[in-house]
Amino acid sequence: MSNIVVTSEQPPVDAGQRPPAGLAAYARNYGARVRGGDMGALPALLGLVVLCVGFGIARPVFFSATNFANLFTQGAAVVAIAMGLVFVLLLGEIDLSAGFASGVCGAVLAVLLTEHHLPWYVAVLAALVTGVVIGTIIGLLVAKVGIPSFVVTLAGFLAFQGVLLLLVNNGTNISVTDPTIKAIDSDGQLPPAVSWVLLILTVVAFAAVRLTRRAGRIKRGLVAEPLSVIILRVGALAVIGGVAVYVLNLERSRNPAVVSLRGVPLVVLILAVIAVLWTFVLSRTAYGRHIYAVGGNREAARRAGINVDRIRISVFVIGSTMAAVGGIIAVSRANSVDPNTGGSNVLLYAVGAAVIGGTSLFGGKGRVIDAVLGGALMAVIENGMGLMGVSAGIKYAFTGAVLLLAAGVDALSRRRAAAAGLR
Amino acid sequence: MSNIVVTSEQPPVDAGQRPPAGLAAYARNYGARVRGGDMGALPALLGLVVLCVGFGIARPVFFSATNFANLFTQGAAVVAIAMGLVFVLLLGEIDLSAGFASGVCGAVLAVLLTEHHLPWYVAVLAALVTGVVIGTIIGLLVAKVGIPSFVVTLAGFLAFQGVLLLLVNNGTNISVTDPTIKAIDSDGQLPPAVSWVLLILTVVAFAAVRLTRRAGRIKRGLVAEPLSVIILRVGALAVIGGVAVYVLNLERSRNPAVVSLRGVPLVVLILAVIAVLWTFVLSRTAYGRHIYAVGGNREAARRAGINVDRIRISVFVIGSTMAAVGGIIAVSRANSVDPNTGGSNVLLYAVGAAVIGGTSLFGGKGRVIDAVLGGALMAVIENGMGLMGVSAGIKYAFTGAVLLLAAGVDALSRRRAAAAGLR
Amino acid sequence: MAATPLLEVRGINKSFGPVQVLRDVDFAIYPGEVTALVGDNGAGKSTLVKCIGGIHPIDSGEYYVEGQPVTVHSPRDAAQLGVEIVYQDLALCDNLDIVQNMFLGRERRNGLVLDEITMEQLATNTLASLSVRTVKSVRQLVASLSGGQRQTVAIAKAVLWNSRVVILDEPTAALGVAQTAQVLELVRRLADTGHAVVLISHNMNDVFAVSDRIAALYLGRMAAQVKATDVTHAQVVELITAGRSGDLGLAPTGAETVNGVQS
Amino acid sequence: MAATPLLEVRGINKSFGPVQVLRDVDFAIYPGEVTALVGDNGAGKSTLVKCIGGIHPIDSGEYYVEGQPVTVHSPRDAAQLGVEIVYQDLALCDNLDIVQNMFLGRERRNGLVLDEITMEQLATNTLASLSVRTVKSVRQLVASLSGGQRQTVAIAKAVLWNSRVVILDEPTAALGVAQTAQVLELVRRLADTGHAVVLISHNMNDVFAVSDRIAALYLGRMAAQVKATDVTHAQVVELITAGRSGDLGLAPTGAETVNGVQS
Amino acid sequence: ACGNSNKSSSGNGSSETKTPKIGVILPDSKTSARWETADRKFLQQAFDAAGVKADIQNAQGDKTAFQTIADQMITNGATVLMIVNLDSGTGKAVLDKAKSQGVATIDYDRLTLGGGAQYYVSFDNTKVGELQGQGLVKCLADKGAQKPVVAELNGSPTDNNATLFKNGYDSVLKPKYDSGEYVKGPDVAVPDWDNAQAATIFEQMLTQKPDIKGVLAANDGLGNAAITVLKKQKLNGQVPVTGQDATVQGLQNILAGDQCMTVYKAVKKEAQAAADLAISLAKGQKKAVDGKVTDPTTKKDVPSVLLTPVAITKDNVKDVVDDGYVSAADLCTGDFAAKCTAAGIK
Ligand SMILES: Nc1ncnc2c1ncn2[C@@H]1O[C@H](COP(=O)(O)OP(=O)(O)OP(=O)(O)O)[C@@H](O)[C@H]1O
Ligand SMILES: Nc1ncnc2c1ncn2[C@@H]1O[C@H](COP(=O)(O)OP(=O)(O)OP(=O)(O)O)[C@@H](O)[C@H]1O
Ligand SMILES: [Mg+2]
Ligand SMILES: [Mg+2]
Repeated sequence: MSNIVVTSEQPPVDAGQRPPAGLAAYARNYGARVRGGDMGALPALLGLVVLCVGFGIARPVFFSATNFANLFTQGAAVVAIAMGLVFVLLLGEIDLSAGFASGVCGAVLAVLLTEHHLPWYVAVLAALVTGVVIGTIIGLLVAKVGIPSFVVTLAGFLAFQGVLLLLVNNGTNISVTDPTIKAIDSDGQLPPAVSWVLLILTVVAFAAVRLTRRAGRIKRGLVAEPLSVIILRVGALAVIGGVAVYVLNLERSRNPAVVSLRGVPLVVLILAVIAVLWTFVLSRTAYGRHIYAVGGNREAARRAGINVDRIRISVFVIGSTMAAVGGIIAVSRANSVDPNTGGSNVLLYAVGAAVIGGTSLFGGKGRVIDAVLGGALMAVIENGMGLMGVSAGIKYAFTGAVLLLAAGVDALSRRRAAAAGLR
Repeated sequence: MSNIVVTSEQPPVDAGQRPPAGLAAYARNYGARVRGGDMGALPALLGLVVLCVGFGIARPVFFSATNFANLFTQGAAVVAIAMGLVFVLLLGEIDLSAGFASGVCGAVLAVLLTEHHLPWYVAVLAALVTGVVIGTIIGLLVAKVGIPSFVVTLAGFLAFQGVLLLLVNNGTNISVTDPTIKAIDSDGQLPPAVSWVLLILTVVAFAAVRLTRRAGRIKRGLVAEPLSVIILRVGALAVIGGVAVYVLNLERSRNPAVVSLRGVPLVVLILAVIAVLWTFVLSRTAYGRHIYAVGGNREAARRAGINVDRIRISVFVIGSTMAAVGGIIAVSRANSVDPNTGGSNVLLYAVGAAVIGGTSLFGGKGRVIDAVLGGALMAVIENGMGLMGVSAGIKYAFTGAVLLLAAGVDALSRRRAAAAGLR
Repeated sequence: MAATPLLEVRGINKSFGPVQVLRDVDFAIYPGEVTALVGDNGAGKSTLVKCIGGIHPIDSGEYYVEGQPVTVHSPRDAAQLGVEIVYQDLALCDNLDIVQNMFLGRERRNGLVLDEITMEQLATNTLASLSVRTVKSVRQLVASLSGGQRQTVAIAKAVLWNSRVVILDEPTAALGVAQTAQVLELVRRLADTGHAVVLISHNMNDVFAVSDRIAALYLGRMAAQVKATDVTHAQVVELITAGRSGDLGLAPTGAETVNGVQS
Repeated sequence: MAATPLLEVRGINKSFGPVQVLRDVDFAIYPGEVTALVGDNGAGKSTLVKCIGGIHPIDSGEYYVEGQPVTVHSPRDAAQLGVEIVYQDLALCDNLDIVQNMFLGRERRNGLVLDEITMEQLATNTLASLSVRTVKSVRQLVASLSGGQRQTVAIAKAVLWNSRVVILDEPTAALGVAQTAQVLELVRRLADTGHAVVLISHNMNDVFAVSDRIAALYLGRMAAQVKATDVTHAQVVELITAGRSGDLGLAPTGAETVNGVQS
Repeated sequence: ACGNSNKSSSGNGSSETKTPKIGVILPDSKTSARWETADRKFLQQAFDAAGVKADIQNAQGDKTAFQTIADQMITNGATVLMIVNLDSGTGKAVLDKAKSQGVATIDYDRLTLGGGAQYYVSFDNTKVGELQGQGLVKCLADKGAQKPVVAELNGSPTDNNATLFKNGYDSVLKPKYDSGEYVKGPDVAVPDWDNAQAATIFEQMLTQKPDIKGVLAANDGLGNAAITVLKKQKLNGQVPVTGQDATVQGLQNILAGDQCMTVYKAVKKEAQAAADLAISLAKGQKKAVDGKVTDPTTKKDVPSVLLTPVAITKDNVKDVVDDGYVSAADLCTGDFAAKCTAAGIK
């Protein structure tokens, strides 16, 4: 391939600049990067910690095992929708219909389960397919017809609201009693032993991936992560995961004789698998690379021969499918669907989660973990405010202020980045 | 100034390419521009006409004088908010708080009027000042602290919802009985004679401005509009304005003995004045020019010595102040405030109005008239759907579909622009 | 040299709205040759190249590859015909790093997974061969590169693929002395190994140093396409600025109005 | 010529994150002179100019105008000191037309209202004086301009203001033969009327044709600032590529690592 | 636009006497299922039976839309306007406009304060709240709860009816709190009556105050949200939960023993009464009614038809089915068939 040009006798660009192999030097380099403003997820994490400490002081029960489990189950639907929105936002598009699309998919699930008595896996599949269809239609209208995504999805926002109303027969609640569906985000737990096994497998797999990559790079003479850094990363994963699993495996039931509430909520496993999957897609496959390219510079991507229309359609499909996942989770949690499922502030919270996590509304910048972190932030605010038990007006005003505070921590710590010329 | 460089003996760039002075040639040139995709407001107008004809066929009463007047009063609040949002969108920012900001300002108005018994002008002023303050705070947080406007205004969206609740005492609503306030968008009409005088003054002023500009350009040897085109423009304004005033001056009351309903609704005059003002600011002042520059390329604007922060803050001030205007109109129309004032779909409709009109969410492209046209489109959909009398679910779904249709007309007619390489 | 051109366009017309930018342009590129495309600012060189590359749809005209008529609707079509172009407005993704940009649209993979290691190594070698010494790391975002570094990345990206036709739109405009020499050498080497190369440049020295054939555009029309050995420096400059030189170039009529808005 | 420089920076340091791009750079510009700033791709020329223009905040260093220390935090500060710069990455607003871009930030007004007529006329004349013949209308959006046309607009914008200091970062990179000649002539004329002019260019012929003084950057350090008459073409090329030439330039130690990530 | 206008203005005058046409504006479909599923159906049936043209629309909780619909109905030539206001302010604006156009008006279900409608037909909303409070008291007594902590899940803070419900049940519960018989637990309003938010809110209530022994939920949806959370701790059935609206879900929860009571409002009767009045108004007659309600702002009496809500517990679920409000087929699905039989529902 590059036989033409590789005729030079100069050394490769990196030669002589191989970074140091020691942990100390690596840490120093990382420190310089952070001081220079390249902080990744640090500010969002910082905001999260500040909030947790604040709520923990105001309401000590915030730090209980029960509340820890609540956090996951309460935030799950928004996180799922936000993960899908990251893909849409990466292209600089928007999906205002995601909230009600999740409602429609949830209603499809509920109707098939209760009115048509289909098995749960058929209903779940149908809900997901509904999401795919919705996404395809939106994508086609945006990419092929050329209507701005804001307008298409605003129309979708209205239309799906209507469809949802029609599906639930103009306002009745449809109860869902299927035990599998209810397990998803209502009462399903992993047995404690299984959680430990899964955690260990995850940590081992993570370590293996990192070490193999390192070995490959060293073999080809490329810069590689120092071993100590890998150990540190793996260790951090093991410790954080271990603590979380340990706490979630504590008995949370008020009445252990009647019912035992122990173990990692099922929805955590589901979201973790999805998050890993999408992270893999975005960072390790050509498709993911192309999403970033189209979002960063659509014309450059087109000139590079990327099928831009296909990418644009696909992100809406992913967005709506993840909305369907969010809808399924919401139905599971509420054990029912009503015309408000996916309504109210679900959409704004989901977009907000992605954006607070660091995803840009202008495209080209964002990661799946952003949605998870931002979603966690939103969930903590909601959860903490719930514990405070204040009146609705004060709660709204306070939630806004807390959100601003969390975002302000982020913004202020990123200002140095701008000062250093990196944006 | 340019003494250094103007030493060349070459003719000016335009020499020898002066476009023809005749109307026919001008029309041909315009035709070529339209075929080439540079269509301005044409597609939005086309969508509007398609919708009106459709509703008019389905419900002939759509074309009655009463309904024509309804259209204006129904759409006024959204148009006012949308006009302010155009400024925010021109910078590529967003203001999610505009809806509830309008509610808060409306509540301030109502509280001062009913609980503190202040005269209407003080209350209106206070509402506007509230808008200015809100805009300044948002602007400072965005421009100086550096939090993305989506997050700041999402926080505002929540917080103002709370403030509004607190202002109206957690759920009661406040009735407004002040006759001046009620006149704004409820029962105020211009006397028919006054409307005619104002229309004539407007047409004369418009003609004078165009002719003076033409004379100035011809004197300096620059390309100028042909006289025939100016006559055509002035004529069009006179005819359209004349028909509108004539229709609005017809008796609309079903019971003329009890109450006479004739004349141009007051809110039309208010909005027209505001629209002309903002159009002037955007297109004829240095400040307006700088808004476009910052929206088009923030770095280029900064390098040109524009105080970018000040511009960014100012658009949020304009946005929130126009939200206050919208709030005052909404209060006038509803004769009251309640915790939902400015809620529901007000925000999405306002942003949708601006975007459908042709304003870009990415900044740098948009006009005040876009908000008016887009707002008219939204008002026609809402008004027409009201005449159809369908059930809730179907109405939502249908509204979405109609919105899509109107936007689709626009998108399809703009596709040629893309094909011709102009975007 | 070769009788049939590797790529040829005939009678290309292209307008942007009311402005006609290309007018009945014929242009042929031969394998094993460097064809220089010259012309004044705004003559239409970049537009012609973008039409060949499928960036702009053409209004009318024919497109042949190895004598066979083809249609090109998008950059993907052009790439499939083996045409690789470095555009003047480089079009790199600022949010991606150098390696990611260089392999964009043609990533190396191991199964599903991107083969980052191979790509990084290839990118490093290619850049080194273009005399780039100041790039700190091939994992740097292109947003942080200097003007010349960006241009080098774009050139490296294009030559990585060994395409049959390589078109370079003002590739050396931002390059330093050494880098310019490297690129010109590369251009010659590409032609000598049988590729068809087009070089757009305003620098007459560079043009005469490497090109076999010179095509001059004047106000959207092809003034002349001649062997480089048949013309002098001064003649080419005359073709560029006036559209003709002696018996070469456009007929003297109407040259002043071809490109304006017709009344 | 003049003893005190019109503008001078001393000991400028500038890092982007962990990468140090400028290292203790001293640079002086004199009225009535053209100072050429040369250096390899990525040497830091544009970064230095951006620091002078207030685009990038400097990490440390001093800034003097007419011998007086000043602080420059933003492009507005620089403009107020009479420094006008054409940046390499031109930074025009694509959504504005040529006239609007040329007068951006310094619009002519009649009271509150923009004086479009005067601006249009001035823009037309200025462009004409720069040999631009292919621009159809000064009311065209700059998005639709060719590479060279954009560059001309940027240059015209800068010279319209008659500032004391004019800095041009590779102004002729995309220009045709005639336009390049016009710009070089303009540069000379500016200096001859007492302005201080800085010209960044990779073209040694141009550099020697117009400049009085030559400053060479090498890997972020100022290798030498000398009279143009005191050095030869070859010496300057050596300064650019190796950082020293004979007794001119940097001390031989450590030149290879100054710009890298320090371990 | 000008061509039609004189026709419409002259045509309107005659249409008042010629073709009676009734416009009905319902408030929303999300806070309660009744508007679209029950009221619309029963009203339409009544109008159809009388052979009167009617236009029934829903404002979807948006008061701008509410006013627009009213404008459009008047434009369309309605002679009687029947509204369920979203708030008294817009309600009054609509009624004023209608009156000025010679359109007769009826307040349906909610009284428009200061509006001066010809008739008012409703259930007593404060009474609904009282029934809920009494129901909870009874269920707590049945469970033999000592000093129970009672949590309140109120309706939307923006819904005036929610305030009326709360006034009702607080009038029952407050004395118990004051006497120390009950302990006041968390008391939070659920925005938009949103069930999903209600679940989170209640979950956090339970986390904060694990010993909650009774839940006053303002309607069946909120009640179900609380029950879902209680189920996780297997506390369902042990902690009584109230409701309102006699929805299928609510009744099923009652049959399952998870919900202690709901409030049934015989919508069919209300709709029939309102329709009768509207039809007579449309025909230009003024019908006499027995009741009256005093408008607190104007101190004037509004002729009224007031219906009484009924508390539903496991014992009288049957009545709701017998009334035709909920069909046995909808209610007695799957596991509930047996429970239906036990409750005497066929
Ligand atoms: N998208 C567009 N819309 C309208 N006019 C355009 C567009 N693109 C190019 N033009 C016009 O077409 C003409 C040719 O442009 P082109 O970029 O092809 O010139 P060029 O020969 O490459 O010039 P340069 O040497 O300056 O790069 C110019 O006058 C330019 O203004
Ligand atoms: N924002 C940035 N972040 C990180 N590195 C940067 C940034 N801007 C420039 N650099 C680096 O600084 C160095 C100097 O860049 P600069 O643009 O000043 O070079 P230059 O001398 O102008 O080169 P050229 O002749 O190619 O224009 C380059 O190595 C570049 O990669
Ligand atoms: Mg070009
Ligand atoms: Mg540079």
